Amino acid sequence: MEVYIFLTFILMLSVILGFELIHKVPATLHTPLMSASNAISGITLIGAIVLAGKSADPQMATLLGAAAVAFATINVVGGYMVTDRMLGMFKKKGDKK
Amino acid sequence: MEVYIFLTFILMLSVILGFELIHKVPATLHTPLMSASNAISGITLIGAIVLAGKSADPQMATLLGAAAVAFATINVVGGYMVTDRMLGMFKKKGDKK
Amino acid sequence: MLIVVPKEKQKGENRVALIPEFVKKLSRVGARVAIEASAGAGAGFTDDSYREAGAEVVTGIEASLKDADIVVRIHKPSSDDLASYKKGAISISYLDPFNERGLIEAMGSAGVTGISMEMIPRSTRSQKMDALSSQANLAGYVMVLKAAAALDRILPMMMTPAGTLKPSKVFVIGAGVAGLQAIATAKRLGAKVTAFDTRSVVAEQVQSVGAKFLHIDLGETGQTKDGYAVQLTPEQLEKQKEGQKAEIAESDIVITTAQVFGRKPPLIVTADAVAAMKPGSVIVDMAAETGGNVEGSRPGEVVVTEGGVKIIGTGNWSNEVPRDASQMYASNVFNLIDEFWDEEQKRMTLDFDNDISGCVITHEGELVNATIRNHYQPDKG
Amino acid sequence: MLIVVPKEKQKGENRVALIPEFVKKLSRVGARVAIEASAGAGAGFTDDSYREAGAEVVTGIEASLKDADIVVRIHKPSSDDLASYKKGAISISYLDPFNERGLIEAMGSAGVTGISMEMIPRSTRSQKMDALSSQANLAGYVMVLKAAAALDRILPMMMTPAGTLKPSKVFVIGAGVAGLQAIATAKRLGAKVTAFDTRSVVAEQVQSVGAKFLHIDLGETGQTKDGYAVQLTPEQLEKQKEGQKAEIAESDIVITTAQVFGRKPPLIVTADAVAAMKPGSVIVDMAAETGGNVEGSRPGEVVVTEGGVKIIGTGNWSNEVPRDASQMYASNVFNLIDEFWDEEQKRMTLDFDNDISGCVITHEGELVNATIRNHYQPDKG
Amino acid sequence: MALSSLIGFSYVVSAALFIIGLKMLGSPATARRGNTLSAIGMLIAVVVTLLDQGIVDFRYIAIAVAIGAVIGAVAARRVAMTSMPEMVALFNGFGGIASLLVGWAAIAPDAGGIVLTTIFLSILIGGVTFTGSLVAYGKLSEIMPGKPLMFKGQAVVNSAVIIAIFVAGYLFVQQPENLSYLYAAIALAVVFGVLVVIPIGGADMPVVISLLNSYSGLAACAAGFAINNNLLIVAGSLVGASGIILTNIMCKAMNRSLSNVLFSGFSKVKSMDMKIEGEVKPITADDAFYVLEAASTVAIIPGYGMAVAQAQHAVKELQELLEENGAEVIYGIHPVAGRMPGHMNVLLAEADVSYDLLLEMDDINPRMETVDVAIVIGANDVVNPAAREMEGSPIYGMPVINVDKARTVFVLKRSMASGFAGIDNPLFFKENTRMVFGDAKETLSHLIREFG
Amino acid sequence: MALSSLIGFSYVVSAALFIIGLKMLGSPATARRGNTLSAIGMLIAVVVTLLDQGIVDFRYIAIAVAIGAVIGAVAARRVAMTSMPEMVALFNGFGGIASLLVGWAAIAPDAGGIVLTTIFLSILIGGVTFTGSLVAYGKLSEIMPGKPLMFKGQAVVNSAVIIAIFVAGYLFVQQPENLSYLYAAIALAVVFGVLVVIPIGGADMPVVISLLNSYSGLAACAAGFAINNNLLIVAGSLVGASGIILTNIMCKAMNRSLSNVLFSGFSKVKSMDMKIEGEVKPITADDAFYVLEAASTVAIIPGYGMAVAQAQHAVKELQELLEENGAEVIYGIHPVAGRMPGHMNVLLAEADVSYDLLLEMDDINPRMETVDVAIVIGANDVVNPAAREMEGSPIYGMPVINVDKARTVFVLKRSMASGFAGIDNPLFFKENTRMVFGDAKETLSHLIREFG
Ligand SMILES: NC(=O)c1ccc[n+]([C@@H]2O[C@H](COP(=O)([O-])OP(=O)(O)OC[C@H]3O[C@@H](n4cnc5c(N)ncnc54)[C@H](OP(=O)(O)O)[C@@H]3O)[C@@H](O)[C@H]2O)c1
Ligand SMILES: NC(=O)c1ccc[n+]([C@@H]2O[C@H](COP(=O)([O-])OP(=O)(O)OC[C@H]3O[C@@H](n4cnc5c(N)ncnc54)[C@H](OP(=O)(O)O)[C@@H]3O)[C@@H](O)[C@H]2O)c1
Ligand SMILES: NC(=O)c1ccc[n+]([C@@H]2O[C@H](COP(=O)([O-])OP(=O)(O)OC[C@H]3O[C@@H](n4cnc5c(N)ncnc54)[C@H](O)[C@@H]3O)[C@@H](O)[C@H]2O)c1
Ligand SMILES: NC(=O)c1ccc[n+]([C@@H]2O[C@H](COP(=O)([O-])OP(=O)(O)OC[C@H]3O[C@@H](n4cnc5c(N)ncnc54)[C@H](O)[C@@H]3O)[C@@H](O)[C@H]2O)c1
Repeated sequence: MEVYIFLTFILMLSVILGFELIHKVPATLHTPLMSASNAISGITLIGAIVLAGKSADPQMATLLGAAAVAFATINVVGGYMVTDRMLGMFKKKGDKK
Repeated sequence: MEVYIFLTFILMLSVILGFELIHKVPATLHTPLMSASNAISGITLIGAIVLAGKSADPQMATLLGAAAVAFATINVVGGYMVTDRMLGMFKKKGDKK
Repeated sequence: MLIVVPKEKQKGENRVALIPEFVKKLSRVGARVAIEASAGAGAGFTDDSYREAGAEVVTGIEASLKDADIVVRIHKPSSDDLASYKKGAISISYLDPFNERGLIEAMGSAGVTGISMEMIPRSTRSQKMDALSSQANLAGYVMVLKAAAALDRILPMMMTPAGTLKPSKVFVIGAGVAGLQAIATAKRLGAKVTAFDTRSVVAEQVQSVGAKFLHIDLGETGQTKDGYAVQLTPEQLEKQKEGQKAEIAESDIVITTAQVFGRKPPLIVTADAVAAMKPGSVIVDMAAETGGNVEGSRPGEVVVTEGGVKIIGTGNWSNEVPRDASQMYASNVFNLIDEFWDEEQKRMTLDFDNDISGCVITHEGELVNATIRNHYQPDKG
Repeated sequence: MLIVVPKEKQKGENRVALIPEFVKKLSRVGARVAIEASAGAGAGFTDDSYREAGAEVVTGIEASLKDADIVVRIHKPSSDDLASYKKGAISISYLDPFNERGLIEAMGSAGVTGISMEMIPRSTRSQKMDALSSQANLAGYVMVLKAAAALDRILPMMMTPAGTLKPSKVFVIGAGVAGLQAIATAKRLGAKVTAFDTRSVVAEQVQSVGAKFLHIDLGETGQTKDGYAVQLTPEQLEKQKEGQKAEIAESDIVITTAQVFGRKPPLIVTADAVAAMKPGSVIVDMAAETGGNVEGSRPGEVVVTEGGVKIIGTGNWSNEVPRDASQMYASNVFNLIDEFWDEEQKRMTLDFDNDISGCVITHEGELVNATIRNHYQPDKG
Repeated sequence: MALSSLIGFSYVVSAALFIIGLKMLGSPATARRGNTLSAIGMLIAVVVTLLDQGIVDFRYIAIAVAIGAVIGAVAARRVAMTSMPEMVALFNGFGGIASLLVGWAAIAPDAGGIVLTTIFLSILIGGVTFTGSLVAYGKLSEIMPGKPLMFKGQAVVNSAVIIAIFVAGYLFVQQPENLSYLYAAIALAVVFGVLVVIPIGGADMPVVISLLNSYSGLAACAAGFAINNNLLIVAGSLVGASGIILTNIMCKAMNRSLSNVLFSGFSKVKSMDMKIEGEVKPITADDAFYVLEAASTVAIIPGYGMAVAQAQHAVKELQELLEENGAEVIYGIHPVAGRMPGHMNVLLAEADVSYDLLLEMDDINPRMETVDVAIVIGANDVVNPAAREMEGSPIYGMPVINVDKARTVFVLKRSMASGFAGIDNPLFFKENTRMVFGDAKETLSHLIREFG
Repeated sequence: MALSSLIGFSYVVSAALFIIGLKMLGSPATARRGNTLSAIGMLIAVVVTLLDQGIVDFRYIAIAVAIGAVIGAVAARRVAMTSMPEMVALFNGFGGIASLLVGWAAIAPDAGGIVLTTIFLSILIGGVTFTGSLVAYGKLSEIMPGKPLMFKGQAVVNSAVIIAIFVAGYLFVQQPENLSYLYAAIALAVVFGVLVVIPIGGADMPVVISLLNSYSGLAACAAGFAINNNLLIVAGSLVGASGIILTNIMCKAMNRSLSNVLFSGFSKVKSMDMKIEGEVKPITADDAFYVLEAASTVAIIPGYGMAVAQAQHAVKELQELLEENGAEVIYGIHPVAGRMPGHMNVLLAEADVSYDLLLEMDDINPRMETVDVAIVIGANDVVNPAAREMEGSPIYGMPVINVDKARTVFVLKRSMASGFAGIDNPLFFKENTRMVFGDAKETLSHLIREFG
């Protein structure tokens, strides 16, 4: 039980923090920001890793975990890289001014 | 050990949140804000309560706890009330405009 | 269709009723234009420039007048002029229809279609033909320049090493088109401007050009549907004079533009109000030529009172900036012709369903304008 | 100490060298003031107002002049006047010392202390006594008003139902005190203003009143320590004329204020530049009376060229706003007397350690001013 | 330090990096560094997780990571700049399916009710995110038709699916061992994802993706509860919360409410035969700001109301801010605007607006179609399309400034009152018009501060 | 639900209330409600804590709470409005001692190293906060002399105490059973609190209190670790972090850096014989804003630089914002300001500044002493006190606008360059002058946005 209280605490704090952080973002940053936070949501990867590595036998859970790892990795790697590309463009546009 | 990780998580989140919250406060609110957060810091009260109630024998810890309760209560009760008085004044000043 | 523009005959008149720009536009829609030689000289338009624009420049205009389908002038034609017009010709000019009964009847009997630029209705749509507005607007500007030139002080405030010069105070009475432009111009030059008008909607308009409105409680005043002022009752006029007194006395410049449509302008600044002003102060009476808002103003003259106050009654204000004034008048005339232009027949055809035809006074021998008919024969209706 | 203010004799002069406000201040520090009857009339100050301020109003001024310790005027005294001054009297007025050798020598021999208002140094501290600046400032304003009145157009832009009137273009050559005020005034009235000056620091000043600076590369130009312009070489002048050409041709109003301290003003607008302007355009030559910046300008007159360009050379500009001009001149004079006032002895005592004494030309029979001495006898040093 | 603490504290560090990274992503100057920090946080988290003693076999992990990384990297590198949005949608979908799989894999025979509930949520949200994102991808890449897809009885079907999901969820938590409930839940989630997104138009997809992104955060969060992992919770809820806010901001920038975006498709089916003309759409200055901020051509049309409010200085200030923001600003001056000829000129000259920016009606009208936002400041008659459209109108035939041809029109006035001519203005009811009610000067000051 | 979970979840709620309360306290409109929410959070926390099964005896608690509540309530009610700051200091001190006591009471024979460390921190920070606050209280209520108290060798003593604290801490954690280390630590903490605050001047006390407040938050946080309590950690670290930020803001509003506040006392001892005249104190527009915001009379002195920057419209805008903020704004126009007579008048009229606000030099100078902030906008010669003070100066004797007599002077210019007269300006080096470098218009725009 105790653990859930901690988790709830963390949840509450993170949610408020999330709201506070994205206060007023200029429209030009909407897409990169969305894309970056999308990459962050690929954090499931670490859950997947644990599940995928749980046993050497290709059990159901292991396979599911491995699939999850693959998908999450696409999300993470692709997400960060795409964001970086977008922001790179930005930089150039900003510099021109 | 596990517990400390949770606590650290919570600490990290709260500290960042604290920084985020008090971004740009008008000078007129400095004193009330200080006073209110001072009252919040009286939260030690709940720690003190647990310690003060731990046993019926007036052990060292109990006495210390009771003293802590008294001091913390002053801090909490006085702090919130003073803040409220200050903010009350404010209201009136604001209304005149 | 031949449009003829005679040179204005009135003394000192520099404006011209059409400028090359609009000659060109008229030619483009299919009209011929003939203009009297040197008609545009006073406004800075050479005969050559008219020729380039496609007009015929004529030395003796009488011959052309005989053929003219439309005659465009600024000032009203004389009865003699009318004699040479052909039947059915259209005459466009100021007509002063409320006072020129004789002329209008002559037009009627000559079978000339008389259009009065004063009678263009005051609707949003017809504003582009409204010469009263366009010329009044320039008048507002000119009156301030004249007043500033006559004043022994400068208008703006200046804090200088040789002391502070306070801003001059300007009081504008009547804030119609001319009044508003006068306010804006005086404001631009840095004066402290106050204004008054009997129509209550004007208060906001005055503030919208950055000046102060003087509130005088006159009771009910009202305005016509065309936005013109309604005549005040004698009591109201008295209240107004009383209410303005202090403001006039402490003003360096007073500009009066009060008009009541179809009537003599009200006399609103009396001799004792003038006497209370500082020596060296200036009054501009826009209405001096038509009766005057200011006691003691003389049409066409600058009067200096015993108390050292200058009353400027020059009149014909927009004539001081003849180039712009001609451009605007010509634009108004062009828009009017264009409104009734029949593209196929390439001629001007009056359409009496169009509101704007309210400016037509006589047509085919008849006095068609109801307002004017009413004015001459109030009982007949 | 008796301060005497004669009425100005120059034709058309409306200003007066002292106004009641400063008479009062002078009385307060212990001076007596005598003023010729009706001296202040042109500027709007009655004899009564002087009396109230504590002055003696005198009808025949000659008697008072004999007793005068200080004589204050605007224009220089005549040699005849000098005859009646007592020895040691102080004369304060414009003197035109670079050109009035005879007069100054007469002063010297009469033992009169001659102070020239033109020679007040141009330091921050002495600005309050600087009549050249204070009058030039008003001149800037007046020139624009005159030009606007003479122009056949209005200055501001107007987008109206009768078409758009483009803003007039004003070009100001020479952006010293008068030029800057002219720029600011034209700008206020809504004109599109460009300016040029040979001194490079002026570009920023022009922009600081919201106008555009015309950049012409003349090479090294420079200015004196007093901030006056240095004379251009003939080549530079040629370059300037070339560079201005296009701007002048498309301007509606050109105002010239170029001066070189102690010399004849440069001729910078030639007849062909004038000819290239549109008919109806206006030129104001501030320097017309002292030689002229514009070819064809005539002192005190308005010339209309063949091409229809008006060249205004009226001169004595600040005299058009005599009330403010008198106030500022009087303030300058008062500040000057006050600077050298000895409170205990209640008299004006010149102190040659004070920079401002640079305005003293003759003292105790000597030509004490080095610049002027140098100007007359360049070799002697 | 014990390994588990090392992992734990490293997670704290990763979480902090995510937070800081997100914050930095909110400002153009720091965004790129923010993204890098966030990626570093992710790297740390992955690396320390591999140290987990529960992991006995790295084979599958290695293969899966390799496959995922290659696909992700290639896709990210290859995609054309213009196709970024659909790529993000696709990635998002993968995040969703990952959550679904993790939830599924986490099912343990001994799991309690809470764990099972969170597992179910993880599967449900993951599934919805997955197929929803795929549909969004399809619409954006034009594999599917972009326009809202609707069918009769859609509302009924949707409701049925929702109820079924609840039922399946309940049964699953009660009898986790009965796999058919699990499969049913998965199937329903997947179907629901499709149903939710198809009735939304292609133009609204960015908002949908942002919302689904927020969901994928929530899915991760639920997975975190299921497998008892802090970092998943922190990261997931950060993404969830910031995603919601971002969605909201995007809606405002598009001049829409979230519910309007999500349910407009549905409601249209119901109201097919209702007339929805004549609706006035007010907007706050705050929201107007978002639209202005994204505009690259802005036309300002002043009228008498600007004069009354004496707002000319504020107008100039806004112009400068818009220009700094990279927009082109022009003014359209109608010849009869105001109450005297040249009224607007006097005021704008006072505020030192350059003459070159003032366009006559005939010059601005042809350009109007390329204008992103036309701001009508206290003008009424001079922008009244009735002059063009309504034969009976007293101003019919008078040329007006055709602001209604601009992409978006903001009308700043105090009320719905008519102007000098006393006639109603159909402009206020046009699809692309937003009314910003209030004194013009105050509204402008508000906008100006938003730019701060 | 189990009792412990109830308590746990209630703590989550209290924490959320604290957070929301704090956020609301940041804006005048919501501050009071924020305070109430925060108090409700506290009430909930206290009530549920009483349900804790560890509590076997309520007697002491009841008595202690009663005493504390009465004292707190009476003190809060009685205190004069003007003595609020010292009251807050006192309350803060009580918070500190409470932390100290909690730490002390939490010492258990079986405690591990981490727990002991946190206990020690709790005691240390609590002690410092306690006596530090008491000294601050003394200085504010003028029981003690307000001026910085310094003595020879202060730095040495301080260093010695710090070292001793470290040593005591180390020994305490190693041998918690040896109470003498504990007492030593307490004594040192208490002494250190006094030492830290006495060299700081009375005027700087608000900053010190805010800082000590932040410390008391940290102490609570440490106590939370010591007794393993989430809520203490959350609340404590919130207070700690927000306190630091607030301290920083207050420093800026006072035109000081934090280290300058804390150590100015110390450094003065060292640099007694150094001349510190002639120091230029630049300040950013951000920081200038805080000072302006608190000002109730502002004088604006424009000069040629305002004209060059064409900043007149921005000046007017700032004037309006200041007025909205409740300040009185006047302009002081020097007769020779600018480069032509009446230069400032032309520009200010263009920006529509009311003539009534323009004061001549002779009218503004007598009022200057009552002016909180004089903003010199691109003026130089006309505000040069050398004209009054330096006999040799070429402008000696010329009357100038005596801005240096105002409480604070901001000089907006681009550099230290001299003006038209080409002479240096001692104003820039005065104690109460702050230079805001940069183009005047940009600086003003910046300030204007800060007001948004
Ligand atoms: N230019 C001329 O020479 C001249 C002369 C006389 C008449 N007119 C006529 O005036 C009209 C000019 O057209 P227009 O579009 O400029 O003006 P308009 O049609 O009169 O409309 C002005 C609008 O401004 C709004 N307004 C007033 N005060 C405001 C404030 N403080 N803040 C925000 N909005 C405010 C009013 O709506 P709310 O009340 O809802 O705020 C009103 O609808 C034409 O019909 C023209 O014919 C022109
Ligand atoms: N009023 C007249 O008729 C007249 C005529 C001629 C001369 N003067 C003389 O001019 C002087 C007027 O005094 P003042 O105090 O107004 O001006 P000032 O002494 O010339 O000083 C102006 C200051 O403005 C600063 N500045 C310039 N551009 C700026 C910008 N864009 N943003 C911010 N600051 C800017 C300059 O410093 P930075 O370069 O560091 O920015 C300069 O020190 C007096 O000495 C007077 O005698 C007056
Ligand atoms: N809609 C349009 O197209 C259009 C065009 C032009 C003018 N107008 C409106 O028509 C109205 C009249 O304009 P105008 O300038 O031709 O008017 P005008 O020349 O007839 O009169 C000038 C002003 O004098 C005022 N006045 C009358 N008696 C007065 C008195 N005793 N004291 C003070 N002021 C007095 C009138 O109210 C008017 O404002 C204005 O409101 C103007 O805005 C409308
Ligand atoms: N410090 C003070 O107190 C003070 C007081 C008054 C004036 N000033 C300064 O003194 C300077 C001169 O002022 P002024 O108005 O008496 O000057 P001025 O009357 O001697 O000359 C007028 C202007 O003509 C310019 N000029 C000369 N030759 C020219 C040419 N060929 N083409 C174009 N322009 C030419 C000059 O540069 C000057 O700006 C100004 O910079 C003014 O700011 C200073």
